[in-house]
Amino acid sequence: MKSFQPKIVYFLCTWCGTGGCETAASYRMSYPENVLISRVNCTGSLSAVHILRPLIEGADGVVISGCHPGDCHFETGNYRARRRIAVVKSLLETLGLGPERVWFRYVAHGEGRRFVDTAAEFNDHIKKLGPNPLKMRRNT
Amino acid sequence: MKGAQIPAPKGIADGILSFLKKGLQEGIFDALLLPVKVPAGDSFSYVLMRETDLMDQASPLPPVMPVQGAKALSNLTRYGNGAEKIAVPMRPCEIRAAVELHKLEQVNLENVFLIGLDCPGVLPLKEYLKNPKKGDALYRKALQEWALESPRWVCEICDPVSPEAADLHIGIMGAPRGKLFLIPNTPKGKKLLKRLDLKAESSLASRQTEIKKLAQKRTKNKERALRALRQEVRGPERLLEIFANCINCHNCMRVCPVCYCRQCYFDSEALKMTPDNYLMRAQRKGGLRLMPDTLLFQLGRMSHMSLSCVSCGMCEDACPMDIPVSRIFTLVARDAQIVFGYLAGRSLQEPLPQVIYREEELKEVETPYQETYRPS
Amino acid sequence: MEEAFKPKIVGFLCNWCAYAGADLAGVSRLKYSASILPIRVMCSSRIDPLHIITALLNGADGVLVAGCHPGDCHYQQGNYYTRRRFAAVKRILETLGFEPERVRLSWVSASEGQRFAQVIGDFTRKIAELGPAPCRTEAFL
Amino acid sequence: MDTAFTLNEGVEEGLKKILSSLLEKGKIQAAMVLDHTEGGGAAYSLITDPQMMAQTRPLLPLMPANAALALSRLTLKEPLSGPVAAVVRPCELRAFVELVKRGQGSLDHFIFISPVCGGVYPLQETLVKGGIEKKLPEYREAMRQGEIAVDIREACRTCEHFVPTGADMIVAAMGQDDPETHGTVFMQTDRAAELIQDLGEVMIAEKQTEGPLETDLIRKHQGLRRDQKKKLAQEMQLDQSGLDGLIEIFGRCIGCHGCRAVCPICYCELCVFESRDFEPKPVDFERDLSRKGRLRVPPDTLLYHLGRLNHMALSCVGCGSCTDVCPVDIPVSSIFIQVGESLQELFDYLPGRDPEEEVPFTKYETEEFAEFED
Repeated sequence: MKSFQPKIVYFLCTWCGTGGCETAASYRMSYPENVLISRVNCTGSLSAVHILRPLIEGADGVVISGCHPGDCHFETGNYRARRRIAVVKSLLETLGLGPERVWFRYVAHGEGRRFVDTAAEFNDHIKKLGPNPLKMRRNT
Repeated sequence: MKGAQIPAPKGIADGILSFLKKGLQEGIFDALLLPVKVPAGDSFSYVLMRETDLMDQASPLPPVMPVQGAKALSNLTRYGNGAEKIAVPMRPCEIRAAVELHKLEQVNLENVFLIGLDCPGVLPLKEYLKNPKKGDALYRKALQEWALESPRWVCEICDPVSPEAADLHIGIMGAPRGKLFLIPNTPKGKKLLKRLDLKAESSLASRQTEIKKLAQKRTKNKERALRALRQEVRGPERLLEIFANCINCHNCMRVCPVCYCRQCYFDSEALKMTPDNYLMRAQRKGGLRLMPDTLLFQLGRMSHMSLSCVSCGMCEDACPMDIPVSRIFTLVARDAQIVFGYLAGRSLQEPLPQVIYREEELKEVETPYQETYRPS
Repeated sequence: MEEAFKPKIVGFLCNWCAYAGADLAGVSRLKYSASILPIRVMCSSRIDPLHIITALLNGADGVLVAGCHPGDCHYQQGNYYTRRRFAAVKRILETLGFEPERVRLSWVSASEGQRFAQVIGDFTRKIAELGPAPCRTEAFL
Repeated sequence: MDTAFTLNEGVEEGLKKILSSLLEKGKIQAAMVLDHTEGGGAAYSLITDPQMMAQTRPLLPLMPANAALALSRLTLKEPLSGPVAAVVRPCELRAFVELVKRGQGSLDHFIFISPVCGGVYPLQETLVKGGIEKKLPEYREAMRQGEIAVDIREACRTCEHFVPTGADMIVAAMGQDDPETHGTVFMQTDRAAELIQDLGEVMIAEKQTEGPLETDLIRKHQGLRRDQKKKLAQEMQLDQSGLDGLIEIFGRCIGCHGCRAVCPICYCELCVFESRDFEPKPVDFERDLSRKGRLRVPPDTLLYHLGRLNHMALSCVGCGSCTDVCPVDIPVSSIFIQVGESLQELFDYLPGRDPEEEVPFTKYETEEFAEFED
């Protein structure tokens, strides 16, 4: 069997997460190329649908990074994001759809190392979990 | 806690209606919102009335719930309160939905008297329609014996039996023969009793015992039912099997009292793609179900409204494919509401979990970072 | 009946012909029934079937749609479309046995004050014969 | 005389083989057919993998949703870029043509394959109780005899348009010898004939035969359906309804608007009856209450149904989805079909007959309908 290359969607907030990514780039650090970055203005702007849809339509995991608590550019966006993600994870847990395929971790603008590590660690984590069973189902 | 008593010599429904009629005649209410039998006699619809000529057709506790009372109330007060003071007797789940809708600014309770009723549960709408006369007879019996044969699944496990959010609760359970309790819960309810010259002096001990008994029984049912259901729905395999018959009519969304959006995200432009997108998705899996996004709709709706789900069962009643929608929503909603220590419709004072936050909470949602992580 | 029945007729009148015709009737001091509740629209083709049905279900005893004579439409062809739509509404009411006599389409030009008064009188008489619309008092609409 | 081909096997199996070999040869990008689902029913699927054709059920007598909705969803944004075959029933094809007239899709690059339709079973009866497979032998026998299958939906039983119009390929599921062992397919267009050309070696022998409509069996079936329709009209006596009759029929409506949601003609993203215009304000309620003393809440139930009749009955193809989806068993389609046909007769219009034919409300004659003027 060919080694499993997961497809990972990484949501980064414009102000911190993306900054972490830029910092990593300026230090020439690298992260797995199968991690697809998607920038959102704030993690608080993510709806549950943004997390569920990739999981149904082909992603093996979704990871979300925004500002640390108290640092949100919009003051409270990351607190709200945390509550929303809690709902999605509870839903995935109840229905046995793999809540472990969704990660939420703060990454500040200067934390290039933390960004790269998160991408790599999540990638390894998903590799261990194997392909997302939902994504290959035709009947969705 | 004490309650007042009103006479109901000719049965429960008659007692409730006489009380409402009196309130109307004395000018305490300007109008009533009541379920009334439709002319064909095969169902019920909410009627807002100032005249009392349809009163004999009215039924405060009909055997079915064709329209969620909170939805009717929302239709009435979404654009603010009129000058009319409206009395609305509703079942516990309808009261809870009204409370949620009030928080979502889709119901205005200012000029509304929410009157709670004890509810033995209702029959599945489709079963009732097969033989309305039989359903009526079954329910008459249920109102006397306070036990309903084959109610809906959600009714059997409904354990918030006596909602505290209603201004006034009409207690049927535990009331002496030929009487009903009136239990004021809010200042509005207390004022109402005062205007009617009724004093809350009767002890409610007998009622509390019965309520406790019923609540315990239903809680037990609930635990058992949810435990079984949890096994039945776990995993993509079984979940897809359950939703496989979904035909995307979105009836569940439109009858849901909590889904108030005029234009649902899942009916919007957001999910309409180019043919190439659909082809690409089909090629990835060998085939793509059309209409697409069936599971996304269900999961998305769960994540959007499960925190406010009151388990009223409307979605399942309206599903033409008999998908156990309300069961799955009940299960998911319970788990989600537990995360925030929230119970939908319990209290007007409890803010919606999605509009507030605490700085220190939900650590389990975050994945801790280990400085020492090295890729394997 | 306690009181004599006074029909209520909703009249959708086009700005350029029917409404001007009504105006002329007034200026000429022609007397016509006060049963009509005129609503001015820019063209009779502005009238969606829904306007007619809504009026009927909300208790109008009759609905009149009046516009320019065929060929005279201020917007060239509006009234031709009106006629088709009106035909459809009326046919639906016929098929459902839902009192098609309560809707009427008439052409009245700006110079036909006399005709306007006559159309109103005529229609009012007919509606009076039919009696009040049942929708006036029906609760279960 | 049409060009027809005899298959070496039944119509459904043959069709599956044709489609899978078209997919294999890359002559079509995908095929849209009814696919078996986990729940024991069927759903339309866009199939790209030829292997997967084997498990599909192109001719299963079931309509989980009118296929026009799926076809419209597929081509709403832009036309297809390459050929896609779609196996759809005659009413579904006509509904899609109506949608295309309204700019809700495109016919480009579609190859429409349509059966002579024996009708479908109600969704409730079959899917829910899982009885569809059991019904199949009975259904096939009825098709062979040109009879109306027992228990098919009322909309189907009374439908006279069961021979497809506008299809590229007609599958003679009725009207030719042995649809179960030696099926016949008719090529109606050059592009269909061209497409099928190299498939000879798989299962096809060419023959010249009379068209699918002109056999005695089809004529007999037409007669049976016409009788059923007359019988229904007599039973319902719709023109005797009046206000009371309409309230009797629609009184138990719960306002779910499912009939609109599944109607292939009702394409509006936001229906006017769900819009702000139709949300009463407190002053409206107070006005109506002082006028009538009591009123239904939510109001406008009858207005919704009458309004929808006005908006779409002229294009109603009689697919019966609205009745299927109604949770309170209102015979929506029986009413819409009767009203629709009366309108269609008035305008001499058959919805979906021809993509070039304009919807009657978008054109006019200067001399017409004088009988509606007073």
